[in-house]
Amino acid sequence: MKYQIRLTGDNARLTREINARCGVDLTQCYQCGECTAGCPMTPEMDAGPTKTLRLIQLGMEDALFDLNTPWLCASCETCTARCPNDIDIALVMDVVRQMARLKGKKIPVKQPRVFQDVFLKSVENNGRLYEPGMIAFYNLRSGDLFHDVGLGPKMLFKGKLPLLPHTSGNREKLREIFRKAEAFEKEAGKETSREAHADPGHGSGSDT
Amino acid sequence: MTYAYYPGCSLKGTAIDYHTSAMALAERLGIELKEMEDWVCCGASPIHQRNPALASGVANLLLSLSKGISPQVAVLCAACYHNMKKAEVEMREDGKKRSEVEEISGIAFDPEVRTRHFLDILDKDYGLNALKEKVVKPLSDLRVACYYGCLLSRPPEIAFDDPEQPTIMERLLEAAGAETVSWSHRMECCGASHAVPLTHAVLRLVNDILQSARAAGAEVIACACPLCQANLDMRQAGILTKFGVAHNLPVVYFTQLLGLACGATGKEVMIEKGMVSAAPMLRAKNLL
Amino acid sequence: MSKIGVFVCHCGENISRTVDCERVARASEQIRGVAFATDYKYMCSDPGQALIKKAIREYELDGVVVSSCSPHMHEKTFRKAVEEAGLNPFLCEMANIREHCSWVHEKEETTTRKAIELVRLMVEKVKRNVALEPIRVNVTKRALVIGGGVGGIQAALDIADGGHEVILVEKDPSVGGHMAQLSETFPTLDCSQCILTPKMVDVGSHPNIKLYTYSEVEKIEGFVGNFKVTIKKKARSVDIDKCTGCGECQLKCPSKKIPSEFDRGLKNRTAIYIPFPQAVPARPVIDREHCIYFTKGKCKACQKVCPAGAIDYEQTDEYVEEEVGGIVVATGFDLYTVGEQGPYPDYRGYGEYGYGEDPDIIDGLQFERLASASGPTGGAILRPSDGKEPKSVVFLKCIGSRHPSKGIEFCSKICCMYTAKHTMLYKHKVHDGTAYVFYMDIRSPGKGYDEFVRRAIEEDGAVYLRGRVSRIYRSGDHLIVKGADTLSGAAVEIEADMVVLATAVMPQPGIEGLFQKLGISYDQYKFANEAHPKLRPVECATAGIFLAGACQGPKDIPETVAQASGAASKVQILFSRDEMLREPVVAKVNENTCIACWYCLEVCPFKAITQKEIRDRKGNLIKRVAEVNPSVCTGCGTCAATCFSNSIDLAGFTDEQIYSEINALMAVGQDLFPEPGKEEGESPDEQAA
Amino acid sequence: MEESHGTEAGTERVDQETTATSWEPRIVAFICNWCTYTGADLAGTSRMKYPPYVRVIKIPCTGRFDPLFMIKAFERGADGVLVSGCHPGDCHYTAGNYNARRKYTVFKDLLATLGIDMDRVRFSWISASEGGKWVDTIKHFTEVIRGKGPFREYREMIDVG
Ligand SMILES: Cc1cc2nc3c(=O)[nH]c(=O)nc-3n(C[C@H](O)[C@H](O)[C@H](O)COP(=O)(O)OP(=O)(O)OC[C@H]3O[C@@H](n4cnc5c(N)ncnc54)[C@H](O)[C@@H]3O)c2cc1C
Ligand SMILES: Cc1cc2nc3c(=O)[nH]c(=O)nc-3n(C[C@H](O)[C@H](O)[C@H](O)COP(=O)(O)OP(=O)(O)OC[C@H]3O[C@@H](n4cnc5c(N)ncnc54)[C@H](O)[C@@H]3O)c2cc1C
Ligand code: SF4
Ligand code: SF4
Ligand code: SF4
Ligand code: SF4
Ligand code: SF4
Ligand code: SF4
Ligand code: SF4
Ligand code: SF4
Repeated sequence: MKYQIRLTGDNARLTREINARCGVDLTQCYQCGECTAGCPMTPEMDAGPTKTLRLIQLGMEDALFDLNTPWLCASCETCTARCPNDIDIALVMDVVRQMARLKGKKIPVKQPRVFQDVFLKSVENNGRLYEPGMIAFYNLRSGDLFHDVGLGPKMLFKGKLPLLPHTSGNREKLREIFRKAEAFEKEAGKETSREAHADPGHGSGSDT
Repeated sequence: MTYAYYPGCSLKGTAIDYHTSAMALAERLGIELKEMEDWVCCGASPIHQRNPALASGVANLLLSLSKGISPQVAVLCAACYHNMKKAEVEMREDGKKRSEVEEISGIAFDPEVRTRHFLDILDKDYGLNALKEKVVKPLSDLRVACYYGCLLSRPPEIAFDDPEQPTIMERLLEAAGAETVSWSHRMECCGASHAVPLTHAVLRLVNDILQSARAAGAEVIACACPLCQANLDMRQAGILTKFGVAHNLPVVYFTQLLGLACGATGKEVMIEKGMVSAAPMLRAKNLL
Repeated sequence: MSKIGVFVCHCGENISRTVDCERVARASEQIRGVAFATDYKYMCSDPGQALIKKAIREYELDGVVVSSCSPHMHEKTFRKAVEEAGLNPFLCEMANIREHCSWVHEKEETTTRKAIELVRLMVEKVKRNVALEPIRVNVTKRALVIGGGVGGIQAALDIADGGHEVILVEKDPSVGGHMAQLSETFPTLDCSQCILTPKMVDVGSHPNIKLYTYSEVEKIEGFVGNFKVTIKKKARSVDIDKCTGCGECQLKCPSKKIPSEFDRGLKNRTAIYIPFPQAVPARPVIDREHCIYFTKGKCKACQKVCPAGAIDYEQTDEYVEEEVGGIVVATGFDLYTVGEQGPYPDYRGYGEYGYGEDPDIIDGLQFERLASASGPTGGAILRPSDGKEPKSVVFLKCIGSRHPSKGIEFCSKICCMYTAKHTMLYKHKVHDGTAYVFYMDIRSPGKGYDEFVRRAIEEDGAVYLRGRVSRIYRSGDHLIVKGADTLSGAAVEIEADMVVLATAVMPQPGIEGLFQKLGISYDQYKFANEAHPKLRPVECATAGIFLAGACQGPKDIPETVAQASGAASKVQILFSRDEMLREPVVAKVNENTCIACWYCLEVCPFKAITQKEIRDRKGNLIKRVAEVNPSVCTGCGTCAATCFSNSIDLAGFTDEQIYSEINALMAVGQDLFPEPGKEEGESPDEQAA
Repeated sequence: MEESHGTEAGTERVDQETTATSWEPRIVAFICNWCTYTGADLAGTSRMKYPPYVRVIKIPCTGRFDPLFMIKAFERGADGVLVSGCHPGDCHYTAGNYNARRKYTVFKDLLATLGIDMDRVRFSWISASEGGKWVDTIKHFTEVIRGKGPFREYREMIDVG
């Protein structure tokens, strides 16, 4: 077996950190599998959402960041809509992706990450998405040079692809939001991680 | 009725037919969709996948652009709707989130603002009866499979119809005289956010959806999202190569069908833009 | 001037080890109003009690404070002793210097000082105690049982066999409840009808049981031992005394397309109908909503054909009054409806399963009807859509239950068992079929229960998959069930011919109306609350009302029957005496000062307070005041703490008594302020301390 | 003028109070007969230890608790008041403790305007089996009251009044 679980008092830390980041309580997941059952991407996933949540509950950080599951998640929110415990699993997937990036983890499956980057780069640059540029850039970065090239000319022919990027007058403002949000998330990441390390239990609750 | 219209990137590019047909329909119904100025991209799925706070920040910027037009923001794309509505609901209900997002975007949130999908506007504000009156060419004898995909009604907090069993598109199209089929995959995700990076997975999903629609006897799929349309339409060629199945099922926007019913020409609703053209079938039924 | 006696106990060394008992006694002597004080090694021993009795007589004491252990330990002992010496027992109080003092503090000056204070406080209270007499209440020895399921039937039979009259009220046309619908029952697989029908017949013919079917409780007044109940007998449109139950009428009735409640919609019934062949009473009723005569004014086919002339279209609802002493509530349960338009609008259905639109997605009770020999298919398992034998059946457990996002957090308790039963019944009838079960946990604690589930898996080959299902959709002839097997971590897809949902056990819709009439409390789901979950599980907090069966929470038949017998025995305990004695700690209204604001009515958890009219001799209304019914009041004191005009007080815990305790507490040791009652003379116990 | 006089006099007295080794916190506990009283009994039978400054007044149910009792207790020199009963849903009288809570919420602001320092008031739920919780509550509350010192403000105020 690739991973063994060693339970020390420290295992709840990862759950606390992710709880704090997404405002949900992952200890509520009772491993029913409903999220996995409805997820459209399970055939491609190594673990599926249920097991991903279990690894978080057990504090298995290495195993978690080894998973391709969060990167294959299509953000369809089927799981979120049906979880009997109202856990926003899609958001958990977002947060895991984000943590992997902030913590500099190796990403197990490259394409979705590259797509995310070039897409957002295109938006950040132009204010609006420039599809031909993005696709070309994606093909370059992902190493799949001829991905979907067949579709390009057809769409051009149909008048569905613009030849030049649109830009927006709010481009600068958008860039500013990108900067601030990134800084905010970094800070929040540090803070929740610190808190998760510090807080030994689940609050000492008083009933007064 | 005037709405602040946010088209989003697709509607000015790959989904120009959605934009054009919606405008044609709105004009015939007397609904004014006034485009907001200097809008930017909402970031679709990648934005919250990278950073949920960024997604909300951008959405807040977009919502603020409605100022001076109307607090009612009309949106056609499901991904845009999802991002903006989610941020809006979150900010209205959670004071802490709201101040975070306001801080990031540098813009005060206006709690009066409402993100509305065009389907919802037609159903609730305009009304089925009013729509029926505008129908000049009923879509008789046309069997449509209405496709909702994932983002239009998930999570349930942002849904404008029953989140698991929506009927809004069926009701609208039936009001225009079409026959809608009951089929199993109307709510299944087509994987559009992975259409580029994980094409192989997406082909599987699209194939299942098309198969289900055909099995139910649909002649055309109607959808309300540019990502769905592009995915279901353009991937049919790939499916033929990979699974050897030729679906040949046109995928159009609900606005195109409603536009035709209300008397717009094929050109006005850009019916010929689809990779799998709906035109021959519509022509055969005398709807073009 | 009071003459109080103080008796300080050493409790061997338990108290005297940390408290100077002698000094406590000496200090007590100094308290104003204390006529005698002493200490002794064991106050509760016979010589100790004798000492108290002797002192009462010798010093003509008019109050006693025993300074020893907790009143929960020996209050009864000492009150009895005091009574034996001719003093009213309620003039005796205890100062708890053991549990609240000697045992929890070190041997220090402060500990003894605290003990003195505790005595002083009780002395001040006892000075203001008054003699109280236990309350006597008459008992009407007839019982009302509401609900004629197996719970109500058992309770009624037990009470009736005990020699008391029983009024049994059932809202449906027949008794039997859900058990009558079941096929075979876990854990023994005996036939439900075979074991229930004899009991139903007994209920119908027992000389001590008066059966009101198709009836409901309209109004309840009174209190334990003395309830007055109004029962509404709904118009049956059939004179059941004339009717012979021949059934001719149902055969001729042209209104035939009404989904049968008993068969849960799997079969139709007529407008005039006997709900099922074994019904008790086996008499029909006309469903006026669907009767052509009542809706359109024409038909009367049943009247024409009835050989007994029993049809009576003119019948109206009838109200009867009955007096009873105790009540058993046995109104049972209903199943969570998957459909959106169920009786529980608060609970979101299962759109992802198609809201139960597909005829081949059924619930557990429908499966029971399919499997029942007397059911619509004669016991053959056939799917509703086309009557074909399903070769693959998927059972989903915990539907609605344990599903916080749908509003229900509890486990329905019976569905693990009945699902195992269903897989067995299915396998016994469809040998080449496969039963799949999606489960989250298997909850089978009970005698022979887990063995039963193991049998389903091991002998009958049911395939258990640990996970929930996210989606069901139709694909041609099949239903596709998309679930997960969390043990392997994989998503699972099954092509099913039929799907059975084990839906949550819920209370009867609208049952809170009855509970409110009864004045009993219920939980957030509207299950009735017991007085104590462990030690008083069959009683309600409201005296004289008892619970039996699934109206209190999900229960299987053995539990229902056990509780019903428990409730019956509680009723008989109540009936074993002609009158009841109750502790006189009850509230009393001062009619002179009551301003009729009715706040107390609102807060009293037991509805013990009513409005009373005061009239002069000519009958003119002078004023209205609150009145406490001492037989119902439990002495919680909420009203006393609420009344703004201080017009209501609680015997044994009066405002005066509590204020005197507060005053007394602060008088010892480090007193900063002069005593308000200084002129009364200050006690010198400070010096003593 | 008179007011300030009062304050000065009070301060003087309090100074004595706090410096004098004799000052002991005075806590009055109104506890219900069924749950907390029995819980406190359990602390005794288990021989747990806690500071001896609490004086128990038994009431049948926290529903019987009248906020005026609290005012009286402070008037008579209490430095802290504890009210304790059954856990929500466990009330022997079904809803007495809910009523107590509700009343408390209504009266809270009023008590504060009367000059009562609400930090010196504590509500808790202690069941018959929570002897340990009773001990912890008393220990903790005693510390809090020790930290705050004698409740001179209120007594001064009524002195003046
Ligand atoms: C699918 C299924 C299978 C089951 N299989 C088994 C099994 O194999 N073994 C087993 O032990 N248990 C089984 N059970 C559980 C069993 O049905 C219950 O334990 C039992 O029926 C409870 O009896 P009851 O009398 O409390 O309630 P019910 O049977 O519900 O009876 C309540 C009665 O009260 C009447 N009533 C309701 N409200 C009023 C009112 N306001 N006024 C007057 N009358 C009223 C109702 O009409 C009904 O007749 C099964 C349950 C289900 C759903
Ligand atoms: C570890 C543990 C924890 C538990 N926790 C809980 C809990 O939290 N909540 C809960 O509800 N339940 C709990 N229980 C269950 C609870 O203890 C039992 O339900 C309960 O004790 C059963 O009571 P009883 O009177 O039937 O049996 P017992 O308590 O076993 O009493 C039987 C008595 O009969 C006497 N006896 C036996 N044979 C004879 C004889 N031949 N002649 C004369 N006398 C005899 C025995 O000496 C004994 O005193 C727990 C049980 C265990 C083991
Ligand atoms: S949001 Fe992601 S994990 Fe959830 S169902 Fe969709 S693809 Fe699967
Ligand atoms: S659906 Fe919710 S509870 Fe069930 S496994 Fe997924 S996250 Fe956990
Ligand atoms: S026909 Fe008459 S006697 Fe026979 S069952 Fe019907 S009502 Fe009764
Ligand atoms: S009168 Fe009504 S109940 Fe009688 S036969 Fe006609 S429809 Fe049936
Ligand atoms: S009894 Fe079993 S099936 Fe029923 S709710 Fe409980 S765990 Fe689920
Ligand atoms: S003491 Fe309690 S039960 Fe009695 S009348 Fe007052 S509020 Fe009602
Ligand atoms: S609260 Fe007091 S004044 Fe008001 S009705 Fe009751 S007893 Fe009378
Ligand atoms: S019920 Fe409680 S608050 Fe009421 S008495 Fe109990 S113990 Fe207490």
